Amino acid sequence: MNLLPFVVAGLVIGSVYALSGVGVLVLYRTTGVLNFAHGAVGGMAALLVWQMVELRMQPPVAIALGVAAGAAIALLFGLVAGPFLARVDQLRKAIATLGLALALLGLMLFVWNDKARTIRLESSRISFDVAGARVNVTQLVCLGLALLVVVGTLLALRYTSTGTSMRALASDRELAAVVGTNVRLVENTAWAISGAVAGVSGILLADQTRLEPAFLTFLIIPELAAVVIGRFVSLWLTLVGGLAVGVGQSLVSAWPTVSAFSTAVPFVVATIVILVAARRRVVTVRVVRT
Amino acid sequence: MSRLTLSGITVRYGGVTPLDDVSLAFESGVCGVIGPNGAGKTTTFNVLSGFALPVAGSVDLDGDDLLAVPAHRRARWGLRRSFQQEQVVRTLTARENVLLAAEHSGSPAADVDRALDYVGLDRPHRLGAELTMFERRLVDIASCVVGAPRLVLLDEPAAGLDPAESEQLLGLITRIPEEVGALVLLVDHDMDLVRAACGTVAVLDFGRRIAAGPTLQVLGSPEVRKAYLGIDEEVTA
Amino acid sequence: VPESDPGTIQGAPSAAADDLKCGLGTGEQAAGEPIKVAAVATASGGVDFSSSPNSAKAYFDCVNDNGGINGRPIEYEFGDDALDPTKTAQLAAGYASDESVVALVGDATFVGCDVANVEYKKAGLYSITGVGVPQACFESSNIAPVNAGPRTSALAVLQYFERQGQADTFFAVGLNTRGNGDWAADGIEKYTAEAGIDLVGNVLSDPAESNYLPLVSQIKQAGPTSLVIVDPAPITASILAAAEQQDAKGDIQWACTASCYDAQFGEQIGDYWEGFVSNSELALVTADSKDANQWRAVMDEYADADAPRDTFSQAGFLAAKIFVDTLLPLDADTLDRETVSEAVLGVKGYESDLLCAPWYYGEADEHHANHATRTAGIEAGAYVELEGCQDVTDPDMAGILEREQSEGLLNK
Amino acid sequence: MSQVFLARADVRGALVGLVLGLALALGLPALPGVGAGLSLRTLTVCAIYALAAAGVGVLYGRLGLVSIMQIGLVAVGGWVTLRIYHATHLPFEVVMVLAALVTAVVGVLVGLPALRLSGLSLAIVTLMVAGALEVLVTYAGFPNGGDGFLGRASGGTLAAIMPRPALGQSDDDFFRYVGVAVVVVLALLRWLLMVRPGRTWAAIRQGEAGAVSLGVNTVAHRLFALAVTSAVTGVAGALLAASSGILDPASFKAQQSVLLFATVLIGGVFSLLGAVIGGLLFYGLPQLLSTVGVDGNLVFVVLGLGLVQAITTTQAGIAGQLGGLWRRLRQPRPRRPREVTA
Amino acid sequence: MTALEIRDLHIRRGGIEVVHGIDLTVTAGEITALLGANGAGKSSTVLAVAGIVRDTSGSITADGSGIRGLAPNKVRRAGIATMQEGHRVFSDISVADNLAIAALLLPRAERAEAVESMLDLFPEIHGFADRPAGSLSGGQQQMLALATALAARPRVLVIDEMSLGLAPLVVARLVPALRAVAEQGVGVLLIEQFTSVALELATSVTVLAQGLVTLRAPAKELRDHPERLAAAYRLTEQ
Ligand SMILES: Nc1ncnc2c1ncn2[C@@H]1O[C@H](COP(=O)(O)OP(=O)(O)OP(=O)(O)O)[C@@H](O)[C@H]1O
Ligand SMILES: Nc1ncnc2c1ncn2[C@@H]1O[C@H](COP(=O)(O)OP(=O)(O)OP(=O)(O)O)[C@@H](O)[C@H]1O
Ligand SMILES: CC(C)C[C@H](N)C(=O)O
Ligand SMILES: [Mg+2]
Ligand SMILES: [Mg+2]
Repeated sequence: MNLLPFVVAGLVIGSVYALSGVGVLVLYRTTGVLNFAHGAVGGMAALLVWQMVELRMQPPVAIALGVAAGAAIALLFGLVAGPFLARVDQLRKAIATLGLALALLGLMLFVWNDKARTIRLESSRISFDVAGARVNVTQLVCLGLALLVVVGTLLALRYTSTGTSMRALASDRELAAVVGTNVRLVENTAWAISGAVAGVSGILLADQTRLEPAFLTFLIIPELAAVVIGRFVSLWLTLVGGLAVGVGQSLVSAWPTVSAFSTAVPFVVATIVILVAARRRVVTVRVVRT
Repeated sequence: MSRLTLSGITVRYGGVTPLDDVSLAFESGVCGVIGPNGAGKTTTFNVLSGFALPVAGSVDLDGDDLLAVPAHRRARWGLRRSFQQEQVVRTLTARENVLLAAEHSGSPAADVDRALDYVGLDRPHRLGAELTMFERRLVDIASCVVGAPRLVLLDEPAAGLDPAESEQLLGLITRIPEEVGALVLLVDHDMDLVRAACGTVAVLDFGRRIAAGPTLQVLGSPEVRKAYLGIDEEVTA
Repeated sequence: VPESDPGTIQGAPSAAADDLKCGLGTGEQAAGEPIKVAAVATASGGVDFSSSPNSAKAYFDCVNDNGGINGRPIEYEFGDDALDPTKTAQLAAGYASDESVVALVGDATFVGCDVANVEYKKAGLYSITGVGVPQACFESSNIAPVNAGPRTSALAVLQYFERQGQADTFFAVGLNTRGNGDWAADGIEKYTAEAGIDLVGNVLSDPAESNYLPLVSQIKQAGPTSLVIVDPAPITASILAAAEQQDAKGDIQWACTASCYDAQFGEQIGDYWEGFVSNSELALVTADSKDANQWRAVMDEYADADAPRDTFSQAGFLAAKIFVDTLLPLDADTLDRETVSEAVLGVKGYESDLLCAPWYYGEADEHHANHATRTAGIEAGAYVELEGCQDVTDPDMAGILEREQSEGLLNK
Repeated sequence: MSQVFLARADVRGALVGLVLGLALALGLPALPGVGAGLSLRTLTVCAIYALAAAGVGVLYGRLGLVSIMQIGLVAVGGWVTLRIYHATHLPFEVVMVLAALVTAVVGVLVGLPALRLSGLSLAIVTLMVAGALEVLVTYAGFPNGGDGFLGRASGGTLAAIMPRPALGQSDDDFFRYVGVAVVVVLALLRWLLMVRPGRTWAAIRQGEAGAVSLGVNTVAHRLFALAVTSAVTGVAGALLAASSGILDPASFKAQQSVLLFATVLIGGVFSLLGAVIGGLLFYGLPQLLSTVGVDGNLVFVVLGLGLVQAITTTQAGIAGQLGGLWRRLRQPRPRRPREVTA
Repeated sequence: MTALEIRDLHIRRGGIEVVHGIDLTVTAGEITALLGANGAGKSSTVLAVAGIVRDTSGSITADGSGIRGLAPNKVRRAGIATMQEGHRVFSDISVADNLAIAALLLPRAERAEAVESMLDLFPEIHGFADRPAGSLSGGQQQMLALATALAARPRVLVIDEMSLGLAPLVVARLVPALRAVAEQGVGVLLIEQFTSVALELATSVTVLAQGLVTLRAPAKELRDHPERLAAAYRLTEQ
């Protein structure tokens, strides 16, 4: 069998997982919130784009508005829940976003009930053969964007003042405030950026896979796997993790006997990573400070 | 008569070395461990209770190799400790807190009431959350004396207590060796308490032992006065 | 920007005034004691088949505006089982225990006919189901669907290609849900074996599947002459999108079952799929005939403008119409569960231009009256008829056919 | 001694709960408007899900562990029940116990790797497991009397339905059967919370270090907690399978697990009453909304926002507020100091 | 000129009042020492001024405008820089970037220079500019923390436990450096365990005991009469 189309498809989906993962990571590192609603925000953006195109809006405008909507939803949540979340532990922060995910999922299912629905980006119509595999422009965009966002995020964190402030927040929120960083502003920026990234990923994933609320919402699973592989810290490893999960899923699906289990690949990969990580951190128990 | 020996203990956390080749010996009764903030006192306790794994060194209590015992087995082995931040379980009653300690250290449940009597806590059926800070300290102490402990570690038990409470606590601590036969190590910044409770003290600074010996003698030495008490000879406090 | 009016179907004749004379056609509001009728349908949970009860409701509303059942209005409600058979059983038990519910009409559950039938049977309640999907909907004592079901629909596609000489090698794709995909796949396997058709693929996929590349690659490799997709419309659309991305259309004749026979489907999948074939279990949505016209008129008047105009909507409408036509000859004052059940069971030889052959109920452990269907194909983004009514051959249908003859079910 | 035992507020609360629960379980079907039909069927399933909710609640409320795979475990319990029944035709009660045991093993296996790390990784891993179990169950289907390991009849053979237990044939009797089973299991759980395991879990939740220093093997006790809660959830799966005799993968989506988690937090994680409220919200609320004509999908919105609200402001959930109200009505007492959290 | 003024400040921590209405004035260009035994409430006062502990009452004003209850970043923007105790630095960020984060308050053009001048002030850490701050020794981290507080030209500098973990030599060098900072017009509130150092640097001294002011005197006076200071401390010990 020619596996190349599977590798290509895996790389493409994987790069969007990675892209999403970077969005999750940036938010996590600056606010401590591991956003389980990242996929739902992306799904919302994609469905809004579909709706606007349906209402005869120009696709580029619709996409721009969709991404903006992703940013706006995330920002709104950050603005409303952020002050409360700043006071609770990481686990509870993450759980709160589960609530957001549910609410968005319900809203999507309510507004756009299950009907034949696809997003077709213009760029997906331009395609060419690469060594027996069919590649389209959207797929190139996915790959390019993932790389661009990783490199861009790294550069921004290093060389821009907002980026520097984000690193400060990630390192020590209280100290950052004490040296004058506008903590709320930086957090809200992080929410908006991560929401925009979610929007972009959601639209790309909807084009590459299915435009279906529950499906897009639960893409948070492979995205989180990428973040877990990045050990919640490294952007590069998150990129690698996303690609690995994508390619792994795609290759597993190539063999009919195991293809039904391709959806379980993120779980397997993440579990292995967690196991390895657990082996390195033996029983040292930190004294709890309350 | 029990004898606890730490030899050449070194602990590293990444780039930090909270304990650097520390050797200490303690012999029966109540022994103090003092030193400035960050000197490595709590880390020493963490080594003894298994929360910090030393990269080098050994710990020996009357011929037993303590480091070979897994952290959660040390209570059964005879080790008890309290934390700088007391750990009384808020959702359990005072008695249940002590009962828990008894159960997991393999002590008879009947001993719980003796331990509660020992510290003199009344109405032991109140929840941890309903106790005052001092009462929680008492519960901590009760958990430390339940069963047959061999080594009791108290990390700043008197922090935040008023003088009368400190006094009462002092009485409880000094009675531990004779009542239950355990060796007690005491970390505290309250020098009056240390002076009154401890026959010997060891002084740590920057992860090293800078002095050890009979309390009065050590506290009187200029080096300790300077490094720890922050007292230069001109200003006498 | 021209907004297409979703109420009217392109290429269909426009409505006449008589089309809205439902039931007695008196034009007067029915004001008597209501007759309670219910349905169980899957409306949320990932699949939306509410199109069937919604059109049934539209028809009942029309009947109520036209004298009702000899003066008694029909009070209709449907419960959403959210794709959860536990809920189906529960809703069924609920309706079964409510003695005032006389019958179920226009049901469309994607799951749980088996569990529902248990409750109906206990309570002596009968369902004129709009859309039956899993096998159990067609093999139950108290459930009789108006539609043909995925297995018959898939076989219809296969036999259409066979007649066109386009079924040398065949490929089938289905959904791995209990009693649905496996049931259709079983039919295809049996039929191809009998007919000597080379079945080069018979694949069931997970309903949550998102990556159709493996499937497309499998199809490409197998290179069948024709192929049928036995999936709900959204999933079919995703598979087609993946195939388009890989440019895998090739020389294969692509088709799907009636589940994607929807007025808007052609537009949704795009021009790449010009010539795509679909089965239609009832008359085409553009058909110009009495019942078809009435269905469109009722939908335009009584249903939401954006309610789907598809086979399933027709099925719900037809179920309701059968029910009303069955009740009208009875004495309205004596209508209760027992009399209604008796009448419903007695339906036979019911004719409608929406159907290819007469519909019947009858006392039996299986009900599968609709096994003759039409075929449509996409031309310029809209479905047009490729072939009229054709009987569908199913190796397992012998019992049904035999009963039709022996019991004279096809005649009034 | 027993007098002292009975004097404890939590013991009295538990006994009151037990009596009330039994009264409800046995008396509810006789109430006018409830007996037979939709409401009773709905309440039956609500009661069943109260067990799964109790599993989530005990893990989160007592140990601070987040498990978002509980509906997957219900599926496991149901699968095992159907599999064992169709293979052996043993009495339902025996099948149920076996199902609980197998589910416990599955729960422990899942928790094993994640428990060593932070709570966050358990949340992530269980969410992934929820997703993976959804796939697995869809792939394998539920046993329905067929052959082979999967026990699945397909393609032209109709499914066999598992009969209800002998003591619960009619809807009324089945409700009583489920009610008693649920009350008994919840009572056992409550008892467990009041004795050594419960004490130990409370210590673990308060702080790992404190617990270890008391001599607690925290990993072992967490696994034990996972085993217990999984077994309870397995019982829920068995009862669900008995309810309609047949199960479908569609009922066990990952999103349902998230929904259950939300309802439990809204109901309250610190008491089993919260679990009962959680079960009602999880299964009863959608039914209620759809009866009054509200779209079933809006339940997600309501409960999602409810979860955010619960997590940010009302830690103890509805049960906590009810409890507070009860206490205030009985004796106006000064508020106890709030628990200090990290 | 009064740079920072505290009037009747009460501070609660964990619901318990630990500082019971203290008054304190920091004058621009001068160093004020805040002394007291462990747990006297010195750090709590610092945290309250910095806006980290917000459960307070009373008034805190900087140059006449009230800052009590403001968020920490607003307090810093009002010109008050705080160095918390326990050498608090961004431990996974490089030394230079630690300073750069603080320098973000300055106009863009001046940032690089500010970082450079801080590194010059502490030659001990100059060589480690690219190393993560967490890998420095405690004393070096303390220098970095001090440099971070100074980086963006504060008008008031609050230093908690300046010499904690610092070698005597470094302390000796910091004394003139801090004095120079003050001489540029910055008001300094200094908390210092080594009373000799504090008395050497400060103009005036306030002593806290159990959350109350027990002594307020010019430093010079206490240098001549150390027993008065000891007495103020001892009040706490009973
Ligand atoms: N888990 C850890 N990771 C990194 N560094 C640590 C860790 N635990 C302690 N340290 C460091 O080790 C040093 C010694 O800390 P320790 O808690 O033993 O001090 P201590 O003597 O108990 O001080 P105190 O009197 O303030 O309680 C400190 O510099 C501290 O920052
Ligand atoms: N987070 C907290 N919650 C409750 N009480 C606290 C908290 N932090 C400090 N305290 C208490 O507040 C009082 C004052 O503490 P503070 O740290 O201000 O003292 P200090 O004078 O700085 O002492 P040190 O010399 O130890 O730094 C002490 O009794 C302390 O126990
Ligand atoms: C110093 C305290 C405010 C710490 C507190 N337990 C927290 O981590 O939020
Ligand atoms: Mg310490
Ligand atoms: Mg201090």
